[in-house]
Amino acid sequence: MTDAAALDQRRLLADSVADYCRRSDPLRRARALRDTDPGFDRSAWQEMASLGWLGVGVPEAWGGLGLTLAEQAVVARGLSAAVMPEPVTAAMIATRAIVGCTDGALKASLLEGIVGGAILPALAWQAAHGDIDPARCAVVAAPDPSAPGALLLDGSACFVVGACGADGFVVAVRTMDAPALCWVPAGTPGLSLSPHRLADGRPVADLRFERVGVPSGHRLAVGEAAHEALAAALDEGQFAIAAELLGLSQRVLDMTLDYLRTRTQFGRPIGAFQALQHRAVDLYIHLRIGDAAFDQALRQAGGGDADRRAAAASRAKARACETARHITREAIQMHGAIGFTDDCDIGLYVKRALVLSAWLGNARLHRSRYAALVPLDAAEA
Amino acid sequence: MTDAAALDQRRLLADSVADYCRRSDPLRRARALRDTDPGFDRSAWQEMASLGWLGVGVPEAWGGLGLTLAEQAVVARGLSAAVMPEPVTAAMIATRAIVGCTDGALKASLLEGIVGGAILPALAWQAAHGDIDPARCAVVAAPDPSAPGALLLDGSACFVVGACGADGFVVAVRTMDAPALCWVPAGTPGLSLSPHRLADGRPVADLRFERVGVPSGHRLAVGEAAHEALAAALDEGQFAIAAELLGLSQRVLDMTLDYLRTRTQFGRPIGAFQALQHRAVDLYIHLRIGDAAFDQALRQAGGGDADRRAAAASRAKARACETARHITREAIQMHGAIGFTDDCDIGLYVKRALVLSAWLGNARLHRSRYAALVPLDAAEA
Amino acid sequence: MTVPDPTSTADASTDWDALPDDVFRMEVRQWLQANCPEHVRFPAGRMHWHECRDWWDILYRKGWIAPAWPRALGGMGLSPIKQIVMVEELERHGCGRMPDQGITQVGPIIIRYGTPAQKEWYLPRTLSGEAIWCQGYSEPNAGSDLASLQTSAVEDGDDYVINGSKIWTTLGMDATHMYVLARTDRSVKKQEGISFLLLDMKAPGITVRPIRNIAGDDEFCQVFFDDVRTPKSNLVGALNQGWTIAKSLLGFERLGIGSPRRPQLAFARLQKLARARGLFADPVFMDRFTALRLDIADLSAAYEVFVEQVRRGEPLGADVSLLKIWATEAMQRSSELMIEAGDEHGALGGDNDVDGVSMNVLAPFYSSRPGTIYGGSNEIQRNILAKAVLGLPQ
Amino acid sequence: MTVPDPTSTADASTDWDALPDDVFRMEVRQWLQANCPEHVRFPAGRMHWHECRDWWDILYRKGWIAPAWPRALGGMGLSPIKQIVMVEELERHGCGRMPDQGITQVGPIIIRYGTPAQKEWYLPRTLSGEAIWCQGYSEPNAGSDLASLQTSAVEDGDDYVINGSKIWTTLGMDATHMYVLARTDRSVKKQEGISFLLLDMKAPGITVRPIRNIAGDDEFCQVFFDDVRTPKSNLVGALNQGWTIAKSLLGFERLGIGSPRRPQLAFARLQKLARARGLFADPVFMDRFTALRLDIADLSAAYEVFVEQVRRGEPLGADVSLLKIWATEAMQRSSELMIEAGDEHGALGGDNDVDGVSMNVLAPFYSSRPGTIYGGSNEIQRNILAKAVLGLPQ
Repeated sequence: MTDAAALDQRRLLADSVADYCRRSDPLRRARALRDTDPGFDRSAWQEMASLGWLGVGVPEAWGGLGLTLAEQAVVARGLSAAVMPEPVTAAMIATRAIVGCTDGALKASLLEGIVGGAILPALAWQAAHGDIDPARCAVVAAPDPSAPGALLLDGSACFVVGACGADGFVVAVRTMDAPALCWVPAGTPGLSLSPHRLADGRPVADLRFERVGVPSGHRLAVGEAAHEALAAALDEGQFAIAAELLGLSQRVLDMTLDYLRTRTQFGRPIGAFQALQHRAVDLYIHLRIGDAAFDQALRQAGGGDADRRAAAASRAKARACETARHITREAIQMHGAIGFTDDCDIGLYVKRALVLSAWLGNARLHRSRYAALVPLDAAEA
Repeated sequence: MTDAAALDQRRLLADSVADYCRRSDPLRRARALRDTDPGFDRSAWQEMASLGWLGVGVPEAWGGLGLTLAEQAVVARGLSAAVMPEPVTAAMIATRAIVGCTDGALKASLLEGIVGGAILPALAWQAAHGDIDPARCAVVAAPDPSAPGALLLDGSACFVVGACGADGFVVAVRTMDAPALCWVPAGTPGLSLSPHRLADGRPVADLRFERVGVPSGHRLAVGEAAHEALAAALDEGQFAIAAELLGLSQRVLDMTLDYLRTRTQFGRPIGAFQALQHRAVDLYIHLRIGDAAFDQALRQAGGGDADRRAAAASRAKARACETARHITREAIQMHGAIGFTDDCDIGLYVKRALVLSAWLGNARLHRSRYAALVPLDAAEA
Repeated sequence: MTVPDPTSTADASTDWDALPDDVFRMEVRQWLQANCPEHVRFPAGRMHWHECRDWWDILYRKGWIAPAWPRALGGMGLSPIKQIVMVEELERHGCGRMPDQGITQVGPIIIRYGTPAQKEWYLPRTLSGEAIWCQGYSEPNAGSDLASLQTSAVEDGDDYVINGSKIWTTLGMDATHMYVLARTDRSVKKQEGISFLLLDMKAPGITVRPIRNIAGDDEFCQVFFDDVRTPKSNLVGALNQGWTIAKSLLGFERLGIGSPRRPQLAFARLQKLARARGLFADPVFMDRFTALRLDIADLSAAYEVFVEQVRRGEPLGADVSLLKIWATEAMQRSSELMIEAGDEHGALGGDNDVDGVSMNVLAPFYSSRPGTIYGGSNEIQRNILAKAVLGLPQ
Repeated sequence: MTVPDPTSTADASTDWDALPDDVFRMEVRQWLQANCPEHVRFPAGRMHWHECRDWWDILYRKGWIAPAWPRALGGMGLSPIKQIVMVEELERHGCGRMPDQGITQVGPIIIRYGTPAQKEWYLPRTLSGEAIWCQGYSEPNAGSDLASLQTSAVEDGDDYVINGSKIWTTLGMDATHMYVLARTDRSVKKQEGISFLLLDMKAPGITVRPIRNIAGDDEFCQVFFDDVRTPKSNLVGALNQGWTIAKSLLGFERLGIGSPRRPQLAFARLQKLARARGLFADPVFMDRFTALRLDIADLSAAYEVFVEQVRRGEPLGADVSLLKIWATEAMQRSSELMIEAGDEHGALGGDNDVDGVSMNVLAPFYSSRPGTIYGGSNEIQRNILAKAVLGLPQ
C-alpha cells in the first residue's frame, strides 16, 4: 500500500469509528454500564465485529482486514475519545497473541470466531503488579498424568483486563523447559476469577488456576514462538493503550477549550484570563508532542527487531501517560466545581486515563524500560 | 536572654548590617572585585571585625559576642542580600570549628585574632565533590620522625572556600587512630593551592599537602572532639549558607516585583499580566515557606543532638536551595533581555545562588541526608 | 495540678479559656481519647448527620459543641489561639467534620447581626442539633465570581419570595435550615444589592437535588427555589447588607483551610502504601517521597508562623492564603506519587488488597481535588495575593 | 551514481535543488567533512566575524553562502525542504552560526522589496562578506512590544535623519551595515508609521556600545543614533510599510528556532558529565535523565511533523511556535539537571576538570537563557498560540 493509500485507509477507518460513536451514544452507555458485569454490551460487540474492527490486525487469510498496528491505533483512539465501554483493546491484545502463534486448527477457528464476534478473548499473563516482563509468569504447566499430551495448569495471573465476559483466555504458562501459550475456555474447571472494580467502573480480574486441564490441541505456541507472540502482543497493546490515552486527551482538551471559551466569570469568558490561556497552551503543546512521539514510535516499531519494538512501545506509552495526566488533571481544575461532579463527562475521561495509564506499565516503568533498551549513542545526542 | 530581647538583638544586628551595606556600596565593590584575588577587601574585613560580626558566635570569654547561630544567620542573610564580597560565612565556618576544639593557648590566640580581624581562617576538610560526610577526609597525618609530637600532613582537600586570602587553615586530618583538626598557617612549606574561579567571580581552591609540618601545639582537637567540632561547623555552615540563599532570594524577589510594577509593555505594566502575576505569587510563596522552614529548622538544631542538628541543617539547606533556584531563574525570565545582561544586578545574585547552592551539598544531597537521618514516625505523619 | 476526670459531665460554667494552653490541650486530648466514638474517626469524606449525631450529642452535653461562641450563649468562649488548639486536637484524633456550618458560620453571624428574636430562637436549636444548617452562597453561574449571584428575594407582604437556585451546597440534604445570599436590589452595583436571609428547608417550593461527585459521593446538593417564602423576620442585618455580613466571617478561620493536617493524612496514606510495597528501598521513589515530605514539613513551619500571629492577638492578612495554595497542591502531588507508586493498584476503585494491606489508592486523588477549587479557587487566591500582598498593578 | 569530488571548486551553475534530497544531504555532509575548518565547529557561543571569515569565504567560493537566494542572484536556489536539509547538516557537523543576517534577513527583503539600485549594490557585497549586517529592531522600551518603537527618521533634503537607540543588536560591533525599523509617522496607529531603512555603520553620529551578557560574552550591542543621516535611496519598500516588510520574513524560517539540535547539544554535554561522574549507575539521576531524553526525542518527532509539512509545500501556521517553547524549556531543564549532577562543579565558572574531563558545567545554563526571552519570549509565544491556534477569547 502506498503512503497516501494508507492515510486514506486510516481516515476512512477513523470516520467509520467517529460515525459509530455519534450514533451509538457511548457516553450514556458508559455511564449506564459502570459498576455492572461484564460492563459492556454483547450486541454492540457484534456490531463492532460486523464493522471489521475486531479483525483489523488479523491477516486476511483468517478473515481479518490484514492491516497494521497503525490502523488498530486509529480504532483504539477513536473509541477511547468516546469512552466506548467495549473491551476492544483487551481483545486486540489477546488476538494479537493468537496471530503470533503457530498455525493450526485451533488458531484458525479462534481467529475466525474472534473476527466474527463469537469469541471474545482475553490475555492472562501477568505475574505481579508493576512487572511487565513477558518472560516472567506465575502459571506452571505440568504434564497431565491422566491424559497423554495434555497439561495441568497451576498458579495465577493478575490484572486480566476484559476477563469478565471473555469466552476464553490466552494463558502464558511455564512448562518444564519453555514458555508456552495455551487456550483456556471460560468456565474450565479449576479456573476461578477474583474480580475487582477498576476506577472507571469496568471490571478486571485476577485469575487462579488449580489443576486446570489443557488438552494438547489447546497449546497455541511453545518456546521462542510463544515468547515472541506474547511480547509482540504486549508491545502492540502498549501502543493501543497509548492511542487510547491520546484519543481521550484530545477530546478532553477540546471540551476544556470549549468551556474556557464559554464559561463567564467576572464579566469575561474565563479563557480570556491570561494565566488560564498559558496553561491551556501547555496542554495543547503536550498533546501535539504526544501525537508526534506516538507516530514516530509507531514507525520505529516496525522492522522486526523485538528490542526496538519494545523501546518504541515504551516511548509511546510513557509519553501518552504524561500527556493524559497533564491534560485530565488540568481539565478538572479548569472546569472548576462542575469538573468535580459526576454529571460532568470530564470525570469519565479522568478515570479512564487512570486505568489506561496503569495498565501494562505506567510512565515511570516505561521510561526506565526505554533507558534499559536503547543505548545512548551519538545519533541521539 | 528572653525571646523578646533576642528578637531585639537580631533586629539591631540586621539594622547594623543593612546600614553598613547602604553606605559601603557592596554591589559596586562586588563587580569591581570579580575575577580578582583574593576577591575581597581586607580593609572592609577590618571594618566588619570592628562591628563585631566576625565574632558573633564566639563566646565572650574569647572576645566574641557570644550569640547564637540565629544571630550569625542574620548577619549572613543581610550581607548576602547585598552580595557583599567578603568571605564572612567561610570564615564563620572555620571559626566555629575552632570554637568547638579543645581549649588551649592556640585556640585562644586564634579566636582573638579572628574576632579582631587580624587572622582570617578557612576550613579545609572535603575529600571529594558531592561528599559532605565529615568522617571522610583525604589528608593523612603521620608522626614527624624528625620532631617529636609533630605531624606531617599528606593529601588533599577540595573546594576550600575563602582559601585565597586566608591567613591559615583549619585542616581536618586522619591520624592512625582518630580524626584530628590542625592549624596550618598559609605559606607553610609543602602546602599548595590550586585556585579555581567560582561562577560569581570569587576564588575557591583545592589544597594539596605534601609533608606539611604541624608542630604539636597546632593540634586543635583530636578524636571525638575533632569530629564533633567539624560536624558542628559544617552543619552551622549549612545554616549560614541557607540564610545567604534566603537573603538574596528576598532581594531578588523585591527587585523583580519592582520591575513588574514599572516596566511597561503593550501599554501596561507587565505586572498587570495575570500569567506573570500568578508566577510572581509562586515566588513569594516559596520565599515565605523557605523563611518559615529555616526558622523552624534553626529551633530544631539546638539541644545538642548531633543527628537532629544535621537533619535540621539539611532541611534548611535543601529548602533554601529550591527557593533560590526558583526565584533567581524566574527573575531572569521576568526581567527579559535586561535580565540577561551583565549590567543588570540580577546576574550577580543568580551566580551567587549557583555558588551557594553547590557549596556544602546541593538540594538533592541534603534531601537524601535528611531522609537517612530522620525516621518516619507518626508525629510527622 | 490535678487533671479532672475526663469522663465527668461538663459543667457549663467551666472557664476553659482560663486554662494554660498546654493544660487545655492535654485536657482536650484525654477527653477525646475517652469519649470520641471510633466510627467518627478518620472518615473517608464529610460525615452525614445520621453518621455523627451521637458524637454531636456527646460534644453538646460536654458543652464543647461551639468553641468560639460566648459562654453566655452556650459556647466555650475560647480565644482564637485556644480555638486553634481545639481544632488541632480534633484533627489529631482524626475526628471527622460534622455538618457544623450552624456552629462555625451562621451562628456567629446571628450573634453579631441577629435580632434578639433570631438569637433566642435559632441559637439554642443550632447548639442542640435541632437546626442543622447549610450554606446558600454559590450559584451555577456565579462560582468564583460570587458577587454576580442571581437568586432573588422580593418583598411580598410580611415575606420575602425567593426564586433561583444555589449549588455546591455541602450536605444540603441533611439540613433543616439554610442561610442564603439573595439579590434584593438590582439597581445598584452587584455587591450592594445582596441580603442575608434565613430559610426553613421545609418551606414549600424548595427542591434539593444531591450532586454526585467524581469520587461517587453525595456531599453536595443543588437547591432550587420556586416562589419560596420566608418571613421578613428572617432577614439578618440590614437590607442589602448581605455581602458585608458574609465577608465578615473571614477572620482567623482561614487558617483552618491551610492547615498541614490534610496533606499529612494524605502523606500518611502514601507511607502506608510505600511500606506495603517495599518502596523505601527504591531510590527514585525515595527521592520524590522526601521532596514531598519536606514540602509538608515546611508547610507546617509556615502554618506555625500564622498561629503565632494569632497567639500574639494580631489579625491575619491576605498572605495567609499562601498556606491554602501550598497545602492543597502538596496534597495533589502526594496523590500523584501514590498513583505512580501503586502501579496497577492505581487503576483500581475503592478499597483493595495492596500486598496484604487494604487500601484505597485513589482516595487521596479524589479528595485532593476540591481543595484547589472550593473556598476561592487557587487561581482566585493567586489573584488576591498578587493584588493585596504583592501590590502588583491591576 | 558518482559523487563529485567534494573538494572541487563549485560551479555556480550547479542546480543543487535538482538533486534528490538524500543525495544532496550526503553531498553536503561529505563536503563539510572535507572543507569546514575545525575552529568553527561547536563554538561556545555566536562567532564574531574575525573568528569565521575564512569559513565564510570557503562557503562563498563554493557558492553555498546563500542557500535560499535565487541562483541568478548568487544563491543556491534551494527549495524550503532542501534549505532545511542544509541547516540540519550544518548543525550536525557543529558549524557555528556566523554573522549571517545579511544572508538570512535583509538579503531576502532587498530581493523582494528593494529597488534595482539597492539590489545591484547590496546583494553582491552581502554575499561576499564585504557588507556585514546587523538588525536594528528592538529598543530599550520596546522589547516584546516591538511596534511601540520610538527611534525616529525625519526627512531632510535627500536624507532621513535618525535619532534614538536600538538594543540587543546581535554582533553590532562586527557589522558594516544595519537594517533599521524607524518611526516615520507619529500620527497613525503604531504599526502603521514605521519604515524600513538601510544604514552605513560608519555614518557620523552612530555609537556602538557592546553589552556584556550574564555569561561574560559580548554578543549584543546597544546602538545610539544622534542625527544620523542615511540617503532616501536607502528606504526599502514604500514609506511607512516597514512593519509589513519586517513581518514578511516569518515563514518556514521559524522552524530553525524550534529545532531539536540545540537541546540535543545541551543533552550531549549532560551525557558527557554523567559519564565522567559515573552517574549512569545512579537511579535517581537516570530517572530525571531519561525523562529529559524522551522530552528531546519527542521534540524531534514533533519537529519532523513540521518538516514534513514544508516538504509537502504547505505554509507553516502559528502552531510551529510550540517547538520553540518545548525546545527552549527542555534545554533549561537539561542545564538544571547538569547543575544538580555536577555537585560542586556546578558552582565553578569556565572550563574545569570534572573527574578527568574538561567541561564548563554552567555553559548550558547561560546559553539556554536567551532562548526563552528572545525571538518573541515564551510568554509572547503562549499568547500567540492561545489566540491564533486555540482561539481563546481576548
